Amino acid sequence: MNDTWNQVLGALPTIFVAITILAQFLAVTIKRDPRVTHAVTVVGLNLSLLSLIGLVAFAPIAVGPLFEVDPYALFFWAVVLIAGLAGSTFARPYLAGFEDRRDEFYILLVTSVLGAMALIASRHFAGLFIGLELLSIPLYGMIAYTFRTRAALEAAFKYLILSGAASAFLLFGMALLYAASGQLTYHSLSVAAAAGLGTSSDAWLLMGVGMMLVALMFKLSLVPFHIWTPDVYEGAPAPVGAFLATVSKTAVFAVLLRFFVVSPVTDNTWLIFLIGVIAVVSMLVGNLLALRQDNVKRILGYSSIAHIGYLMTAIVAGAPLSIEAVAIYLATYVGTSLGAFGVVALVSSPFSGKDAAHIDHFRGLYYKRPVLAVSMALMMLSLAGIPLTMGFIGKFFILSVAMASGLWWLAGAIIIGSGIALFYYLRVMAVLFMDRPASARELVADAPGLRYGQFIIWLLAALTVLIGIYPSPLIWLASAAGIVIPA
Amino acid sequence: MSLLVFTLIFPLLGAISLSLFPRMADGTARTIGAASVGLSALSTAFVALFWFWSGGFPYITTLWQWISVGDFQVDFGLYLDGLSITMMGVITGVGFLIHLFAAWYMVHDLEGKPGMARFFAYMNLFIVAMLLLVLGDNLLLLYLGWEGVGLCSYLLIGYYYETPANAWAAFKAFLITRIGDVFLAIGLFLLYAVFGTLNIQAILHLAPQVWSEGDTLADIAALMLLLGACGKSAQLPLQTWLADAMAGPTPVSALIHAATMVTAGVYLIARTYGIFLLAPGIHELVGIIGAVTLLIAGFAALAQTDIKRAIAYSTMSQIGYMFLALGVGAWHAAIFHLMIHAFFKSLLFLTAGSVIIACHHEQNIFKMGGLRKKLPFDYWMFVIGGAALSALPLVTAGFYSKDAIIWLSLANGHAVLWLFSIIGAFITSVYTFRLIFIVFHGEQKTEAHAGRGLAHHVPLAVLAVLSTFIGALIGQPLAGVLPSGVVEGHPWIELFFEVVSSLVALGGLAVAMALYLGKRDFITKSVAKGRGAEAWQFFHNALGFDALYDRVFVKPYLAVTRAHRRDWIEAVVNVIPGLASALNTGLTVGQTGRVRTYTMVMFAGAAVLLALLMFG
Amino acid sequence: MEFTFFLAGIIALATTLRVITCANPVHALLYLIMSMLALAVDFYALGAAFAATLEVVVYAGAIMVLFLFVVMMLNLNNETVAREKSWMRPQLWTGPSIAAGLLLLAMIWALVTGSPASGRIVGTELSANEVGMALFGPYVVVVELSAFLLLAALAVAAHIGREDRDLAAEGAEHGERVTNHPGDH
Amino acid sequence: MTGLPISYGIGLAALLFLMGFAGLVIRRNTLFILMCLEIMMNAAGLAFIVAGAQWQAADGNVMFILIITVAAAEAAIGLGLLLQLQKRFRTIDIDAASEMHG
Repeated sequence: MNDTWNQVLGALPTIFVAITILAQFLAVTIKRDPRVTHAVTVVGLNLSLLSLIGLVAFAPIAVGPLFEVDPYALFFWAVVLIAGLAGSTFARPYLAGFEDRRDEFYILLVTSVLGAMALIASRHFAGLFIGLELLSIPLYGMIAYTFRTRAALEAAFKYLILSGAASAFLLFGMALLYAASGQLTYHSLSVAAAAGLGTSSDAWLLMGVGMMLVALMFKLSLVPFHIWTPDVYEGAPAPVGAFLATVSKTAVFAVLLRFFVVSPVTDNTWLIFLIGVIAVVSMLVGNLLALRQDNVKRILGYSSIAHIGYLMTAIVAGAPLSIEAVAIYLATYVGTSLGAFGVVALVSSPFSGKDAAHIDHFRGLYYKRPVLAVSMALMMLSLAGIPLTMGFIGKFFILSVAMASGLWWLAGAIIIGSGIALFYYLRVMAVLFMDRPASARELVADAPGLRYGQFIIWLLAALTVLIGIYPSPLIWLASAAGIVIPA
Repeated sequence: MSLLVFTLIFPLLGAISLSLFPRMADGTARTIGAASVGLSALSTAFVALFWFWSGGFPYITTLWQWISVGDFQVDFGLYLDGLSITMMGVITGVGFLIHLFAAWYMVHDLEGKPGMARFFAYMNLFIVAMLLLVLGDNLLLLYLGWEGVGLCSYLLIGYYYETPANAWAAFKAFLITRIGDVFLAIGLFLLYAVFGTLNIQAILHLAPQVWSEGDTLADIAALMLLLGACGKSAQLPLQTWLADAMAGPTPVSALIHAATMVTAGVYLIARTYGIFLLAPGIHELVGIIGAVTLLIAGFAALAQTDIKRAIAYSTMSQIGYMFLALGVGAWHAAIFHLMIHAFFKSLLFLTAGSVIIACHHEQNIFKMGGLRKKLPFDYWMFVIGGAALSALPLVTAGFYSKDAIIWLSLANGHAVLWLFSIIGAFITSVYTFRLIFIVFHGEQKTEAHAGRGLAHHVPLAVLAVLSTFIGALIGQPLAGVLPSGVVEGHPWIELFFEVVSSLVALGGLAVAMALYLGKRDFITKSVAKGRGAEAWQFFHNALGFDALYDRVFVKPYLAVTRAHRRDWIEAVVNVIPGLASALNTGLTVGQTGRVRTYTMVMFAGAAVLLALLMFG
Repeated sequence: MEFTFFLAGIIALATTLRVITCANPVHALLYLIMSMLALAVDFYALGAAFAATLEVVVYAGAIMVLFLFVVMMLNLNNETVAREKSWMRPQLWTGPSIAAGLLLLAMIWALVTGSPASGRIVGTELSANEVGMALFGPYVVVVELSAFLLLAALAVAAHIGREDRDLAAEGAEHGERVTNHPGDH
Repeated sequence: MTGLPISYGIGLAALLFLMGFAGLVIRRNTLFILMCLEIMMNAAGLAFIVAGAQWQAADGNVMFILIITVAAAEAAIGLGLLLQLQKRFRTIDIDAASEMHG
């Protein structure tokens, strides 16, 4: 009995999120009002965040054989909860102009967050699979939420088909691993392997890990599975772009890293080398594709390919520092992407057909909405990794991990990639402060909930600088976010 | 001692709020801009008070650890000692007075055009960066401040960017100081490579243990630091940008290009003096550079027609004195002159700004004249500042600071440098009073309306008081921070040479009176044609350094680039952007938007990856 | 058991091949259902009777019927079949075939060389009871999550399925509404 | 040694999986694409059943049930999108939905 309560305690943040979903459904049945649904979302996710703080003292807790609530999970739970909160707040003014029901959006968003949380804590293939699908299925709906614009529909369709194929790869890979070992938890795979099923380089295990990697790399949009990214980012409503770039990427990367740390079936030099090659190609291809792009959402999409490429360095390095580096990099990247997409969302608010995503839409934003423009400029600097922004801290940690492990070719690729990236980030930044053409899209300032969105942007901008000059708290948190390897 | 942080925070908050709300009312912008620096000055005063009270020991405030990965760690630490206290006093004290004056000046300079908030945002940001430069306890923070002040200087020189010439001046300043910055960066890397730390005190502590005197690496490190300092402080051979930098608003010239930023080079050399002591050759070179610059700039100042350019050349010349002092080991004297110079030079600049506004944006001194009667206040301010600059004996602050340098250069056995400095003193006196006589005496040539208001009078008056012997009473707690460099000589000999230099200064005044007070026939005739005109032109162009650089660097560079426009080197260089662009095009072709292309790429990618995994 | 497995397996492969090559959507669907039934037989042969039931009831029964409904709504005709045929030019097959061949080669290599290849399946029956015990034992959290997954799918399908005429019917039901719509440019 | 070699079972699943993927790439009709997705998911399910039979544990069946759940959800959403596609683009040719590119 005691043990059951302990597990409930560990699952408390997810229970809060689940209750939020039910409360949203209930609220929708009683009366449809986006204000109420959004309020329920905010309260529920904040309660979950609060319960995280309480859990710190009790972690790690194993919730059944499927989930492990360790400090690592708590850290990334906090990241996705915050990103979910920000995403829902950006959606409020954005959807104010949407000519249809708006409440479902929040329901889907919270469900997706629940999936992300399950994914982060999973240590078992069933948890991984269901978490990933629980993350993805509401996302199809969110991407297609404004389905009367053809772009959103097209984006949703592309994502659904490719994501479905990726899921099949994931499952087949898992099945191979299960067939070879009879085990479904990450850590027990090698136990079985060592007990007479060949070595960790056994072809079945390698094939299984490879097929799982295809699926996870697809979700992370690494080359050559990156090709959907810009279209989906462009077509999806801007708040969904923010969600996709942050929650989805964080959760999938978190589970990928956990799998690589916990499960020794990934201990294969050749596999790691191939991942390194993919990382390098992703850094270069992502940045090169963004080079002459005129659509800000596509620029962010392409740049996310490169950023995840940088992150893969940590997996290749596998050094003890790499968990800390990944935690820092992902937290800073999430903050920055949220800010950038948030500005796009708020500039496009309220929704009226296509988003304001062309680079010309941002011309002279400084003279209309100085706070948004300065924040956007800060985000671009942070994405480019300029010192005194938090993006620099993340990049610095990744670089130092690469160098500490002697991966000079990866470090070189990071530097070359960042050099290319500087060009397009600064281009976006410069446009913000240019003179405004007469034909510029006019901004509407009276969408309900706009000031909450703006408040979040302020907060993120302040955080970008604050962490840039005073990163110690983040570094401390990240260094505490250790993965528990079950015995 | 956490008060120290407030000196940084107030101007930082000012800069942030001013840049976030560019459309705020002008009055609000002025208030925020000036008040933030005022509060910073107040905190500095408290910091100084507590510091003296607690015994005046060097003090380190490590705010936090900025980056720490493995062995490499950089703290966000502030280091407080006599030298940084002195610099802080100058930056926030003089800085506040200049901000106060700017609150008056910019109203008249902008005449209702937008841009007030932008101006004060840059100015406040400059104060932050400059404070960071002098307070940072490690070279990385110092470099951050160093680049920060360079950026603000660039932005403020080009403040009136609608005029292309101003934008070019800003660009030139940025480019030339950048050359110095690159050398400085190399120097920093070198120091880090040798000592494994960026902490300044640690480096100074380790340097004598690692290097013996005259070590080649020490020479290189010192040379790199010196070149960096030369760029920032407009010393030979990187001096040409300063005169053009006068394109910025006059308070900018006073703050950045007279009182604070251009003295950063002096601060840098003083801060890292231990390295220069280990590199005697380079240390000698510091003095020589200072001596040559002070003469060249002095001659140039003699033949300027623009009031601000004249003062700018005099600034170069005075910083030359500081370098000279550093070079001869008169460390205290250099910092003392730095402070005094900040007082009287900002007084001169601000008064010049007041005159320029009074004469409706007229900067040509030959179109002024006789302003003594219309602008009595400005006149007396300029005379006090000019007297301090010329180091007229006993009553002016400049006398005490400059004569210390002149005397110590001789006392430390540098007779040639002494000769340079005494000639420089004579020229200083001549060009200063030439300026005063042409602008304020003679016949009146233009209408003038005197500036009014406390924001106009108070800063000038305070600076005027500080430019007299009262300013020289301000002591500097440099003992223990820097070697004093004072040599015990016979008091009578010292007195004799002080009298000599006083007479030289007075002689310069007399010559200026003879040439410019009254009819000016002699000087007008002698520069009208022939040799005199050539010489005038030569001096006017600051001994032709711009033309020289144009001929030696710019023209050949352009010729080389022209010659290589289509050859294989160019082709190789072009490969990088060309390749990036071509790759971009090639990769973008793959983004067809068709789902079947996407599935095919994914399919092929998976097949190749898994096949490689199996068969690799 | 082996014989049943091979026979049903061959049927499944053949019908699946017809699914991806067939021009008529209704025929393709029927082939797909046949393939699934054949797989259900395979499941049974492998001793997973419960899974075989689910395959028939849920997959072939429910999901495929859903497809059939949609085919009926799309109102397909002979024209569609002709167009479908014209889309399947042989040159389209080369790329996918090469990729599929490469992948197949890699998989066969893995299956043959890997040490678990020697494993044998006896085909002992696994009762529904055992599956249920597992499902509501260690996997109970995943079952709960699946419930949320279905709930989300329901919400998505309900939202995406909305018609433009639904909007008019609802009118001013919504709480907040922006009155002025900024145009693009 | 009696019984069915496990590699045969997995091999059958792999063949089905590849057929599904090939069809996914080749077909232009969205309906067929969704069917091919079902084939791939089903193949993965078969692989789990085969593996579960080898270890004689319920885990494989549990995974199969999860796969069915997800496949049903994806099919429902996919078909919903398909209907919207038909309405907005007037065709179910997947190549029509290629307005965003570059």
